[in-house]
Amino acid sequence: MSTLDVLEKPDETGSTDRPGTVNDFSIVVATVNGSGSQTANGLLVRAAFKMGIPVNPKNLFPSNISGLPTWYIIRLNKDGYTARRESSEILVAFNPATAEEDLANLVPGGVCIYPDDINFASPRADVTMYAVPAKEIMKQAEIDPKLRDHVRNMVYVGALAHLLGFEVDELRDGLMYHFKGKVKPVDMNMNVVLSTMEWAAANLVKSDPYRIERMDGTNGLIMIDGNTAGALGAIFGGVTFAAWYPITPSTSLVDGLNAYLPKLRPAQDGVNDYAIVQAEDELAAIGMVLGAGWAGARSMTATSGPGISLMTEFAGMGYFAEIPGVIWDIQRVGPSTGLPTRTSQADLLPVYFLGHGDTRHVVLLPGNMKECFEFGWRAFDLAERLQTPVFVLSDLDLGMNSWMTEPFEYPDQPLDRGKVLTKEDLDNLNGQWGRFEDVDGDGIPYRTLPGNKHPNSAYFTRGTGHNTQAVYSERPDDWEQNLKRLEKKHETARTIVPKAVVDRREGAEIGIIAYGSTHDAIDEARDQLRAQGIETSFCRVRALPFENTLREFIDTHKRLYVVELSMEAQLRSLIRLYAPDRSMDLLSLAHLDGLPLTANYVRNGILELENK
Amino acid sequence: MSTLDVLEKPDETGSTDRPGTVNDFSIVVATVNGSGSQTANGLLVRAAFKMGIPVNPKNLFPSNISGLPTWYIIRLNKDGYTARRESSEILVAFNPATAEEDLANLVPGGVCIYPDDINFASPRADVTMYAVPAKEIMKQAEIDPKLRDHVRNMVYVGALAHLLGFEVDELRDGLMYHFKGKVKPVDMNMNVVLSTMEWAAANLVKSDPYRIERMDGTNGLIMIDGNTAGALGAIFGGVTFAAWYPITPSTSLVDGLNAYLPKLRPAQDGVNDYAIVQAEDELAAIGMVLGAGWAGARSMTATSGPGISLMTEFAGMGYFAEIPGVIWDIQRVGPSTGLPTRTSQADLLPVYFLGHGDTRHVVLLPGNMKECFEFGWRAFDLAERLQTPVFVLSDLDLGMNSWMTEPFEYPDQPLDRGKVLTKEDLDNLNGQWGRFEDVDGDGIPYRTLPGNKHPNSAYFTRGTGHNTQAVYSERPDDWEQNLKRLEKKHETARTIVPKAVVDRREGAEIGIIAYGSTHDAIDEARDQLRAQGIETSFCRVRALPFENTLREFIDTHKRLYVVELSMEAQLRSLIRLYAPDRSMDLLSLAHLDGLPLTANYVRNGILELENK
Amino acid sequence: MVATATQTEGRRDKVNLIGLEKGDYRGRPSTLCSGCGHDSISSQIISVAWELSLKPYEVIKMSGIGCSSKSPAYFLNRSHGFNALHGRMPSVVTGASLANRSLVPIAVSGDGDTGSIGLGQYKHLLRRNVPMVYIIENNGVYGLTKGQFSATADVGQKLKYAGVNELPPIDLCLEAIAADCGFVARSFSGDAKQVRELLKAAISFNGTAVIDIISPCVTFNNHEESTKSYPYGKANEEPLHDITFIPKYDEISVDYEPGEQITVQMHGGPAIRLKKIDREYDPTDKMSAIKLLLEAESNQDFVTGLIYFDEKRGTIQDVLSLDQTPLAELPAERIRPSREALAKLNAELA
Amino acid sequence: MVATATQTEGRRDKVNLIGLEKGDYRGRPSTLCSGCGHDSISSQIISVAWELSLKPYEVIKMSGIGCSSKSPAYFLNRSHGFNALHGRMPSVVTGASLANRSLVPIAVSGDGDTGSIGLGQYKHLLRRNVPMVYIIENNGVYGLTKGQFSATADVGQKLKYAGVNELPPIDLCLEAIAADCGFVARSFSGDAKQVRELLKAAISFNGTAVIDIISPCVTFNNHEESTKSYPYGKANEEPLHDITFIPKYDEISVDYEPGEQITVQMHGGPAIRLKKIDREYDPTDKMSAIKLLLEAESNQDFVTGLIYFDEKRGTIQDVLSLDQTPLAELPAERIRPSREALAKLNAELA
Ligand SMILES: Cc1ncc(C[n+]2csc(CCOP(=O)(O)OP(=O)(O)O)c2C)c(N)n1
Ligand SMILES: Cc1ncc(C[n+]2csc(CCOP(=O)(O)OP(=O)(O)O)c2C)c(N)n1
Ligand code: SF4
Ligand code: SF4
Ligand SMILES: [Mg+2]
Ligand SMILES: [Mg+2]
Repeated sequence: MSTLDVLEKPDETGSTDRPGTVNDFSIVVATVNGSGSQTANGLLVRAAFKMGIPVNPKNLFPSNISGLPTWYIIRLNKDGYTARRESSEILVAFNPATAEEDLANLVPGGVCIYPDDINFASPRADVTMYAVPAKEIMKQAEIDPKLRDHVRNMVYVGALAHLLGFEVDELRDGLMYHFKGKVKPVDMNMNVVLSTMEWAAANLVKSDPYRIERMDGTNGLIMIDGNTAGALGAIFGGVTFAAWYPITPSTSLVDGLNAYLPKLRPAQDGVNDYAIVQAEDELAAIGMVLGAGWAGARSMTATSGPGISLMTEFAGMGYFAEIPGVIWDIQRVGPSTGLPTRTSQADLLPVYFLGHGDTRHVVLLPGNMKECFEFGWRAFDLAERLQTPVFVLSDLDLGMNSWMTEPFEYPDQPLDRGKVLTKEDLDNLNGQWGRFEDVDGDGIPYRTLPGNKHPNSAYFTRGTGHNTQAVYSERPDDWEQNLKRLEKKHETARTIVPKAVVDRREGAEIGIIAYGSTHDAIDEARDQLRAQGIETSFCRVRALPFENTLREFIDTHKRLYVVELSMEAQLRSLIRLYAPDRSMDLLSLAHLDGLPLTANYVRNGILELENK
Repeated sequence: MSTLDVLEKPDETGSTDRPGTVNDFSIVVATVNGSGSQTANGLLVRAAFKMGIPVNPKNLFPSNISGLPTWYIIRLNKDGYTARRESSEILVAFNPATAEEDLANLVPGGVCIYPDDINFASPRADVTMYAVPAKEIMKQAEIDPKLRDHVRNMVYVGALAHLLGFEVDELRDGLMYHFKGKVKPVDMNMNVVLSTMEWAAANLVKSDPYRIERMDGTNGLIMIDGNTAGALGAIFGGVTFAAWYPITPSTSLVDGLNAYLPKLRPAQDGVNDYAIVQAEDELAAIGMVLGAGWAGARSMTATSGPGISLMTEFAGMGYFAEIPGVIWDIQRVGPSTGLPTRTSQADLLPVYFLGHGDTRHVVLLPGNMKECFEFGWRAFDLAERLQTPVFVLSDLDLGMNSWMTEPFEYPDQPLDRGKVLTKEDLDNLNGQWGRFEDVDGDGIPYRTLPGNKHPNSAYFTRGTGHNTQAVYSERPDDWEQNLKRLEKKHETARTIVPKAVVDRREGAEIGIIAYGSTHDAIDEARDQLRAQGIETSFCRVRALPFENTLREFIDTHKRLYVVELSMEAQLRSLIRLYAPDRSMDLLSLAHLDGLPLTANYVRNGILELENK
Repeated sequence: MVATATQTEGRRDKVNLIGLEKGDYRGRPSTLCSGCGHDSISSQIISVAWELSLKPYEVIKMSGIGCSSKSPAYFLNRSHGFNALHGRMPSVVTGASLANRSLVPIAVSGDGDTGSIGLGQYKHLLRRNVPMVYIIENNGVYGLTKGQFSATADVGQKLKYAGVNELPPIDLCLEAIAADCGFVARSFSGDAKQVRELLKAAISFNGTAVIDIISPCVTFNNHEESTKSYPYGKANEEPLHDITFIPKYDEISVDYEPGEQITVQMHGGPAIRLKKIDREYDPTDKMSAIKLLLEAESNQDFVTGLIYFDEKRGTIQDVLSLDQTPLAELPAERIRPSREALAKLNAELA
Repeated sequence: MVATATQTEGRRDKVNLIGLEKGDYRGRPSTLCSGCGHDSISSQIISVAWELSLKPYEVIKMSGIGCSSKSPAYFLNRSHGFNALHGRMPSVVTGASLANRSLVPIAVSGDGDTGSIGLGQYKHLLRRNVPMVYIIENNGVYGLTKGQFSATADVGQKLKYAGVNELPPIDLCLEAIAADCGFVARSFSGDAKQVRELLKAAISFNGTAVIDIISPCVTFNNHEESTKSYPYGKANEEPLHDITFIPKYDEISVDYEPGEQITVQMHGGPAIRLKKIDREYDPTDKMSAIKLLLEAESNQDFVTGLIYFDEKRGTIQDVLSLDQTPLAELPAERIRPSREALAKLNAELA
């Protein structure tokens, strides 16, 4: 079973997507998962990054623990285009089970590096083949036979170092970083790298044109994955409570909390100022989050599709009972269990409307590492300001792959704890207040926290109908007024959520609208289209409900292409409902096969529809 | 706490909704719930029905078991208009706790019947007041003091019989029906009715104009509630398995199964040919339904909003793994626990998209008793034909109130068990088949049932990605092709779900679109509008996905009013997505306060928007 | 779990030690059926809170969905309340208790809420030992949805609505013991004194304290043969012992008679005195507790009292080494790391 | 639950009594880690199914989500399978079993799938006594999500990923007994013979048969100190008895020695022979079973074998008085009432 024959489907006819040879190609590493290739692959990415070459990897891994094929695609691009491409130039064929197919799918003129114990039934003349005697090299390097499996992948690192020019110092540095300075494993791994390089120098004749060169395309940047960025953002947002249930691809977000909280908020006298609870399931996780949010903690969870489905009932309660909480959804392919290790943007519409009855949520849509960090803290401010669950929709591509980014910026505003009445406030009000009164005309009521010592502070939280005093009510007018206030609150949310990011180009009639992880492919496609004489503007929305930036963008473009990784064009649907007058000008470029978007898809899609 | 002051909000200014006096008014009975007034109220409804007078009650009951105010509104209308009205003419003020407010809200010229131990602080001169000595009458009638509470409500039945003209024979018949022919309780109740009538004849001077008269407006009709009708439909659809968890207002649907299955499919030799399981919750209920549907049973559940939310994950799995099952959602007011005893149409959009990822369901939308019955059996045919969960969205108003209807019609087609391959079929195919192959080009694959003896019959059902052979696959093309086939299947569904019902009027520029229980109010409003010179056509959709009838209707009207009981205009949203080109002509008349729709709301809403 | 439990020592003053009248502990008028067992439990909660001089602002009232779960609206109006979703109170209280460990959760659930839809959350709450009082108002029936069997209905129990139950009951006390809960009691809403003493002890317990109170549903399950009815309870209750809660152990006076009573010392000072009635019973022995429950079930004995006690396990706060300051009250300086920290982090990631 | 269990009586023929080779019971190639305990359980299932000559079309394979729950894809390719949702297999199998009572569900779950997210469904399934084999492949860890603690992890258990566990384990055998399950066994995936004999007995049991099999996760929880590891299991397993399944009781031969073995007669003919090893143990006594489990937990004894047996309770099919004909196979004439019936009904409602 190979994914690559599809990845490599030559859809690049007439494309401008012809790579160069220096700092401009893609490497696909085919291995078996559980074989430790993550270390080797990460090393390559880090070395390229440290050599100043813009880089972004995409890890296409299977949904099991070990023994199945996995592909890791590294794109290097001197111009900073790092979206996935549909083909790669360099194949590291280290998985015998897929080697044949992987080779068959390589582009003509490509390069194949493989251990010499693989015998291809159909070798290719139009591909440069480098056989590497992996076993022999490890033997020569005197690697303990028991440990050879662990370091075998350093063979292809060494081969690539020799053939393409990864710098040895950067590789060593990378190993030091990875092994946290432990010399022994670093030496052992380097030993294999160097031995391979030595062997290659002696035995391989470089006959392909690809190579990398140090440049300055990554100055001042850092590298991180979106889940860690989100966790760090949450920590700088003052998270005090997290409840979660493990699920790919969200688990590493909570791992990030567990890794960084002890460093950034170290236990004092052995006690922690945060609580992280592994719940028994997602129903419990969100229940705990709402309980903690209600009692005044900055509380969060992270999950993915199936967990979102299980949170439906509580999500509706959080909306209706007006309880803050932050819920990260690292999107993977659904419906159902779907493809747990593949990326998607198809939870957008279900999350916006999550809950039976008339429910609409505030949803943040980070598109890059900085936003994962920023929305990590801002989500708490919004949740407490708006007294409502705030969803943050990331995806597997953002969350689990490493991305270059500018360094994170410190929050530009103090924590916003929202409208909380203290005992003193209540004293000043002579104890007169109503939990669900719209005092300020923004639809957001005031709340008190349990523990408030004022005798009038208490109120009763419930998912049933209530009046402004939080007293049970079945009165039609109470219901309607309350829901109208919630509607007003949603309108207030519209004005304070992160605004869309717009890049306008002179004279562009075409507007592209998207969200999240797809912008790299879109940016690249836009440049390609420009080269073909088609100017486009781009509006990347960053939250639901939509705000005015989107409206203005729509109003100032003739044709609008909504680009997304969803079978049913969910984003387009929501925009159509937001701007019904422009429904027919909102064209859809939507598909979902579990892989990150490519510039090709966007460019070809737009060309096709434009030429119609 | 009185609901009535809102119910009665005099929104009838300039309205044509002025009732007549004979067979054309509404009675509101205000009592305490748990006091047995249901028997008395049902008796009045049945008697009117039997006297040939079109009638429809609306029971506005609280969400507790006993002791809280409850209102029962009976509308009698010789012209067959039986939607709820915003005001009533006759008040039975039998609840001291709300009597004052109830009286205050009565229309001028109205009638108030009350037990003489209520002393109104603000009696009204513009209302005819009849005080009835309830206690004294029961004493005179020699009712056992211990039983007086049970029959006290017969006092207002007697009073109304005398004042309005309910026929004694029909009342007695009704009691015989209610008590299944048991003479003792019938006599005791009749005793109170007759004693009250006797007392009234002697003591009350009729000084109001209202009365009822036998007519022939109900010939050939029957009376039933939608939940019982749905249960009967399911039984005639051959239901063999039901799993459920109690929740208002869906419980009585399963009660209907429990009541009628033993009669219509009596146990043979003490064994049943159906299984009904009270599950531990809704997650389990739908899991059981899908397990049974997978194994070949005609399987169903009934629930309401909170249960729907809990079924989200399994709903997505049913869609993706292509398992038949029928899920009734008797809508009540949400979000969250909301108003459990009030009606709503606001689960439409969440149910259509229920499940994370790209999911869309087949949803049937019954609007009356015949359709509750018909969709009760047809849902199984569609579920098995389409191999998918089919939702039936009813509501509390349809489900729990009694409605007049033509008798039920026997299914016009044999059971459709869908594409199931037997052992013989597989023999003929030489065992060659693929569970998810689109053999017929309609997107619907073939399945086998467990127990099939052919050695190639087995396949593996899963919520994860799979190829046409039901083998696990993460291949991008497998995923995309499978989802596209599901999309095609959804298109097939479009062609076989119940078509919209359209009533066109010559020259109407205005089209009204609605679904479910609201059509009575809409029909009445249309007649009122016609009287004001505004002609309207009406399209009542009966399923999702929408089919061509709606498109044609939209295409042939200038302005389209979408009428619904949802705060967020969910139906309008879905229609906008279906007919984006007409988005701006799709106007919304949507609100939700828990009460059934009135003609006033529709008429005034249209007038207002038309006059703009 | 709570240091606030101090007692008025039987004085019948109008105000308690913190100056509150009993009325200050009342709730809104009940909307339950008159005579419902749940209402008498609410009364006992009010009495006990007043007697113990609980600070209303330190209590939170938690519940799921059901007639029983409505009842927190009918006591302690001055305490915050959270009427959650059906079967999901345990998760909500876990979050709230961790967010603010100085709060004392008094939670009310029903047999449906806990035993059916909520069984998983119940067991996992107990496993975590969230410090709280967990009251199950157990009537063997779904009251609010009008009379279906719950999972605690006895085999052979008859209901007008639902016929005869043939499935074995789930014993929520046995489930609690299996989940390592350290305070497991059964009582009867008709036995006001026992309910009160158990509540006092539960409030002082450092961990989850479960009290499964048979609380008749007068509307749907109160016929004489029903094991969950008033008549049955009145006729058949077999208290294991006469329970008295003693706010401070050292106050225990002279009346000790060997073999006649057991005194269970609690964390932080108080104690529970168990005076023998018929049988010898040591609630600190797990096997005896289980045996008692299994035998009671097979003999249909209605045994009440403190069934199991063991205060050894740490609470979830202990397991998480949680700060004594409520998380909800931590100031911004403590929870948002500094600019310098971020700069350092950025540098590390470069 | 199943009349199809007949045995090859030890014959090592290439085909079994129904003419199938062992290969006919194989599944697809496993995608689990090599050495995973779950794979050896799959092998035993294949062997037993072949030995008992189970008709593949009468078996359904059910599971939830997890590495363990994937394994039904790796045995009995000729049987229908249903890989359901995480923790929700019990409800799906309940529906399937009621729809077609002639099917024999062999279900596989994990400790996370059953003990965490699925605990409520597990308990309610057991309460209903759905006839099936319920295998828990228990490794104390979440394999598929890479090494978090599950609820069966022992106190003090260490994981690279998750640190040290401080919460008490949920004992899924104890939970089963508390839920009145009549066949409760514990085993070790390293003890192939015991697993096989227990499987055979479980397949013949008329009700839910639970086998909690410690099944090491070689990737995340196989270090020597872990109580769920191979090394620990090999070194510490204490079988209660030597188990042999006897297809027909009357075949039991002469070797009866009082005190040395117990023979448990099963519904419909077969029996289980338990030969004493070290201790006297009677699995038909509930209290002994509970005591055994509690002591094993506190002493960290790894006791395996048939822990509890009681075949008295009726299955859910009995409780519902269900027809022997599978509901799925009832013809239209039986399930759709007649035109006349509808006419009569309409008349009644008029
Ligand atoms: C998810 C969900 N399902 C069903 C219901 C309907 N419901 C309300 S209360 C209740 C049962 C309550 O029983 P119990 O907990 O025993 O409380 P009691 O009323 O007997 O005190 C049910 C099923 C609901 N509110 N939410
Ligand atoms: C609703 C939901 N939540 C979370 C997950 C992610 N998930 C997959 S397997 C698993 C745990 C499996 O543990 P266990 O049942 O012990 O099986 P094992 O892999 O250890 O055999 C989890 C949490 C999921 N698939 N669905
Ligand atoms: S129905 Fe039963 S449980 Fe509910 S309030 Fe009435 S008596 Fe109490
Ligand atoms: S991760 Fe553990 S449980 Fe999963 S397959 Fe590997 S060894 Fe088995
Ligand atoms: Mg109950
Ligand atoms: Mg596990």
